[in-house]
Amino acid sequence: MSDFPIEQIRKDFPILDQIVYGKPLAYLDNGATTQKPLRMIEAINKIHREQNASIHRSVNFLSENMTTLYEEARTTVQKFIGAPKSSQIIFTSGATGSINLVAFSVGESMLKAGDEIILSTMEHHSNIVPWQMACERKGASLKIIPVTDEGELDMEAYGNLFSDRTRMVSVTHVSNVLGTINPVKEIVRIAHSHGVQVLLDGAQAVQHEPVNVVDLDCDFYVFSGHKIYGPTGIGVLYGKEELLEKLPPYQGGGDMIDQVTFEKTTYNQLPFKFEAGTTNFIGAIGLAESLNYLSSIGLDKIQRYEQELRDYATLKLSAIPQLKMYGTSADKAAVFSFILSNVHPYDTGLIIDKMGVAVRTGTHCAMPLMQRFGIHGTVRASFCFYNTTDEVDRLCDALNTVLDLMG
Amino acid sequence: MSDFPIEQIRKDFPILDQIVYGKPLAYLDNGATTQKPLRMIEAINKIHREQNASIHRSVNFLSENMTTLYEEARTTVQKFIGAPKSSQIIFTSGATGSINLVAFSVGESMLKAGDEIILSTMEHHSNIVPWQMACERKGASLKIIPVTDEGELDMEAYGNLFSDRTRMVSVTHVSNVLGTINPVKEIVRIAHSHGVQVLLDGAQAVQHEPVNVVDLDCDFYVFSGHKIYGPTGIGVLYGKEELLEKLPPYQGGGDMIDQVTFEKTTYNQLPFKFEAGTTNFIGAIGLAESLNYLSSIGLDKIQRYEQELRDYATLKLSAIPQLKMYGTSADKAAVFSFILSNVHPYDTGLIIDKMGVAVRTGTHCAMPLMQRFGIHGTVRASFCFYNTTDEVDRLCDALNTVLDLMG
Amino acid sequence: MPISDIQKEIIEEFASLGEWMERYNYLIDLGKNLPMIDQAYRNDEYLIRGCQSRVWLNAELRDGIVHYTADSDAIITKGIAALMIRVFTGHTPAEILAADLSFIDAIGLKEHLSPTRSNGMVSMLNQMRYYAMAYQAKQQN
Amino acid sequence: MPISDIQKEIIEEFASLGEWMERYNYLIDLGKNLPMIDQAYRNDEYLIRGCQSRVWLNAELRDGIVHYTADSDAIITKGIAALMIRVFTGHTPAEILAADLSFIDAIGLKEHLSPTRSNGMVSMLNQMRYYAMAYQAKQQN
Ligand SMILES: Cc1ncc(COP(=O)(O)O)c(C=O)c1O
Ligand SMILES: Cc1ncc(COP(=O)(O)O)c(C=O)c1O
Repeated sequence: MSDFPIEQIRKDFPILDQIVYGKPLAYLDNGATTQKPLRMIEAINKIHREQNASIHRSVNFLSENMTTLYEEARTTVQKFIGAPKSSQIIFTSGATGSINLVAFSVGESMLKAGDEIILSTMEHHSNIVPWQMACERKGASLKIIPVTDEGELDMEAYGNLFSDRTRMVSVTHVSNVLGTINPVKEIVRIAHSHGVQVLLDGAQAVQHEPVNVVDLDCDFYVFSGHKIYGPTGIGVLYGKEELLEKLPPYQGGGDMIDQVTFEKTTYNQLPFKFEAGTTNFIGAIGLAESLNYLSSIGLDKIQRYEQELRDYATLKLSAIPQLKMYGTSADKAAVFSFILSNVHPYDTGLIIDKMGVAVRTGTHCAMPLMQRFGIHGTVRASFCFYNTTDEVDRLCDALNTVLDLMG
Repeated sequence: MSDFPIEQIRKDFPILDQIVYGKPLAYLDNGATTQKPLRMIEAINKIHREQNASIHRSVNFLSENMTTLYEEARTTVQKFIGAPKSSQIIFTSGATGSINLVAFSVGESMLKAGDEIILSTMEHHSNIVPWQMACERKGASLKIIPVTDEGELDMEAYGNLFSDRTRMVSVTHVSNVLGTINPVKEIVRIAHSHGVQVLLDGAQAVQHEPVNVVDLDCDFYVFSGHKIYGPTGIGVLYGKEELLEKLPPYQGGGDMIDQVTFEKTTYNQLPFKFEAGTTNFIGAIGLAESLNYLSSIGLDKIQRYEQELRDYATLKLSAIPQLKMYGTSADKAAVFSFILSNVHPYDTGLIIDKMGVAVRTGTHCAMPLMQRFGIHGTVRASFCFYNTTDEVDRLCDALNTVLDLMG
Repeated sequence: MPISDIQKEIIEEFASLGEWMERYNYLIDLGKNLPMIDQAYRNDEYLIRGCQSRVWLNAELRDGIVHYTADSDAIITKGIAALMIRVFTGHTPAEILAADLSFIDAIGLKEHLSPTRSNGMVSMLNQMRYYAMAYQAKQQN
Repeated sequence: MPISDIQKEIIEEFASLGEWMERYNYLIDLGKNLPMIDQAYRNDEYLIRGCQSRVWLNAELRDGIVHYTADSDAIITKGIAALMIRVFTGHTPAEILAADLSFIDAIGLKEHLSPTRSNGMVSMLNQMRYYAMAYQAKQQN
């Protein structure tokens, strides 16, 4: 494989050096959550031991320093995704929190009875249910982009879904089940040609390839900290400035207001308007450390290495004749959803776990996609840049053991 | 002072042993956020280094262990506040997140045009704005319990606020500005006699005295992790089971659903119905460690020590003739809001910061309370069980320096 | 045989097995040999919801004795169901409700039955007990 | 005197001062001696919103030269305002907009003017520049 410094990188993630059931851990559940680099672990440790204080509203030394670190974290995120201004970066509790914010605020300000929202069959529940709830409140409805047998969006069908009642398109950048990398630039272009805004769910994308929100021209972009080697409880919402300015606030509380009286409350400026209460400022700073770590390696290098891993795994897994793969797009991330014939995914997962191979089984919070393929779940192995070809081999060996056991 | 092991306790909080501007840090901004005990710092460090994995939905060893720790954390919170069942403990992003959840779900399911919600003049913006937003959506209105000159709730006026349109009472357990400990049991009793439910905002209470939600008989109780020596980005909502069962969900996403189709989504059981997406599971486990730490000392002992501190500080501060105190209830926490005559709180804060005394100045997210007292802000010194009488003395010395400088 | 004796028997069987592969093998065999549930009960009404594998369960009371039948689309889950049925079937509701299931720990299946595992096994166990409760109530009326 | 020379002057004054207490004392004096803003401008229209202290600011253009006046309810804030006025007042909009304010760092007031400090000082500085921009635009029409 390429000259990727994999040995060094694995040392940056202490958890990887671990024995489970007497076997070295092969952590292939990165689609669910990712492991943490030392740099981020130590940053959080240092805050807890030396720096913690309330941000924005206190006058003391610690508070001043913490506020600076928090606002620097915002700038780090801004640069990481190429946003024009740091005030367009809103810290939330996660991708789910970000989507709920947009779905609520869009719902309250733009949705009327009879309006339509376009989603796709491959969305994660977090990009379905908030829109369903908004539609239910407002009497609007969902239009769904179908998925082909290869696990790609049917782009022709997509173009035909627009009507003069379409108010929003919300689709995933990369599928958490199929790995498909969607043609999001094209999706945005088409939506804009109909005058419709687009939210891109980057929860499975932003950690795997360089993302530039200006280049994508999307109206909103969301992702989760814990899936990009950062802390839990932190997420990001990027939005175009004029849209964020127009949207009504989502949660009410401290810091998001300008003036409060019982008669009338006026709201603070961006980004604070959308950050109610004490935010997860420690999580935000930890996230920035993870992003800085990734940037120090280079997202382009990470992407290339993961593509090599993907190609290797594709080859090896397709050599198992009893394995049926879901998601066979040429343009996909190193995510593999499959079923061994006559073996329930749960049985597969249980057995390979005992061999130190950590995957996920089930519906992956994408029930409509399961229904599309007429299945109840898959085994999902999701790789990232600290995984190795050796771990691919171990997965394949473990799957062969499953087939032997169940044979 | 009593036999409280203050020396040992201070060693449990590494940040306290710190020099700012050449002076030892006197951290008196505990109302804004609290410092972290080693036990919690190390628990989070260990998760990041050895244990992290996605909860609930993966089949692997790490995931199993993480899920167990997360659900144990729920049980720890349950026991800490005396809740009947662990499924009544919902992890949120903070007190603000918890109140927004209740205000939204109550708003959607119970509020009609003309309905009324009772708050008090001393509420934090986080317990005002979410209700204002719900009222605005539904055409309901707020009724406000006045505050006396001593900074107590006017209980007679409270009783007179009820009408047959009253749908909810939401008041703070302890005032973040005045320190007043409100007669919450009585508040609940009166509301229940009118058939009205009560939310208690425990953000400034649960860290200072033993709280038992069954004894209080409140319908909802909320607090923030970061104010009770836990991580940022985590909070708690407790609710009575039948109410939580009835309330519609707040955010949509992964884990909070049972079945999803584009036509219809059914929701998961408690507590998951209210926990959309990947929760801050690391934060929840960290919070549980902080609670366990507090329990190992004993909330009753903490309360007693803080009362002694309060009495000492009251004595010393009242010896400064130019100091006007806001909040003089006999039943108050060790929170002191004051103004030095002819000195702007901000000037006071800036100057004493240089002497290593960290406080907060401003409106403390309680503008209506500021208006009530006809002021624009106060200096607030908020103590907790790792503070000392020596730090009270340092505060007083620093205030005298301010008076000299400004004289 | 009393429930406690059946548990002892199972513990002994598992004691003779080696590490996890033999145990899983044994569970797989148990699953394969579990008599098919009546097709009438393999529907949503008898489904126990769990995220990972589907479990169908039925129970009947005959002469004061509870008879359980179950099925699952996952074979290890089905094997565990077979074990639970072996322990409970043929006993009175009172006996079932009084039983402490120490064998689960003893044979290393605790992780499968932890309340946090979203595999439906805990729900199955609860559902078995609910049936016993329901039949007990019926007997007492 | 050009803006850069005024800044040099201020830096020298501060260099002769000891640690923070003398500096704050000096700012307090500056604040006390700042000429009162015309009462007509001490209202919400001229208020610069900040969480901590209130600052009122006005600017007038006379003979191509900007004249600022300001007030604050906090005396240290007012002292800083006095410094800013001393630097900017008496210059053309173009000079004001071209100025780099290195003196702020040099005299240790950076923390008061960090964009994250919610004390209104940054807003005041921005507002001073907005006035200059507005007057510049006016001159060009
Ligand atoms: C009484 C009270 N309620 C609610 C809150 C909001 O808490 P958080 O900002 O952690 O959500 C605070 C915090 O300042 C508070 O003091
Ligand atoms: C595509 C996609 N969107 C959204 C989410 C939700 O992310 P979170 O649970 O971190 O809020 C996920 C996580 O599983 C995901 O894979």
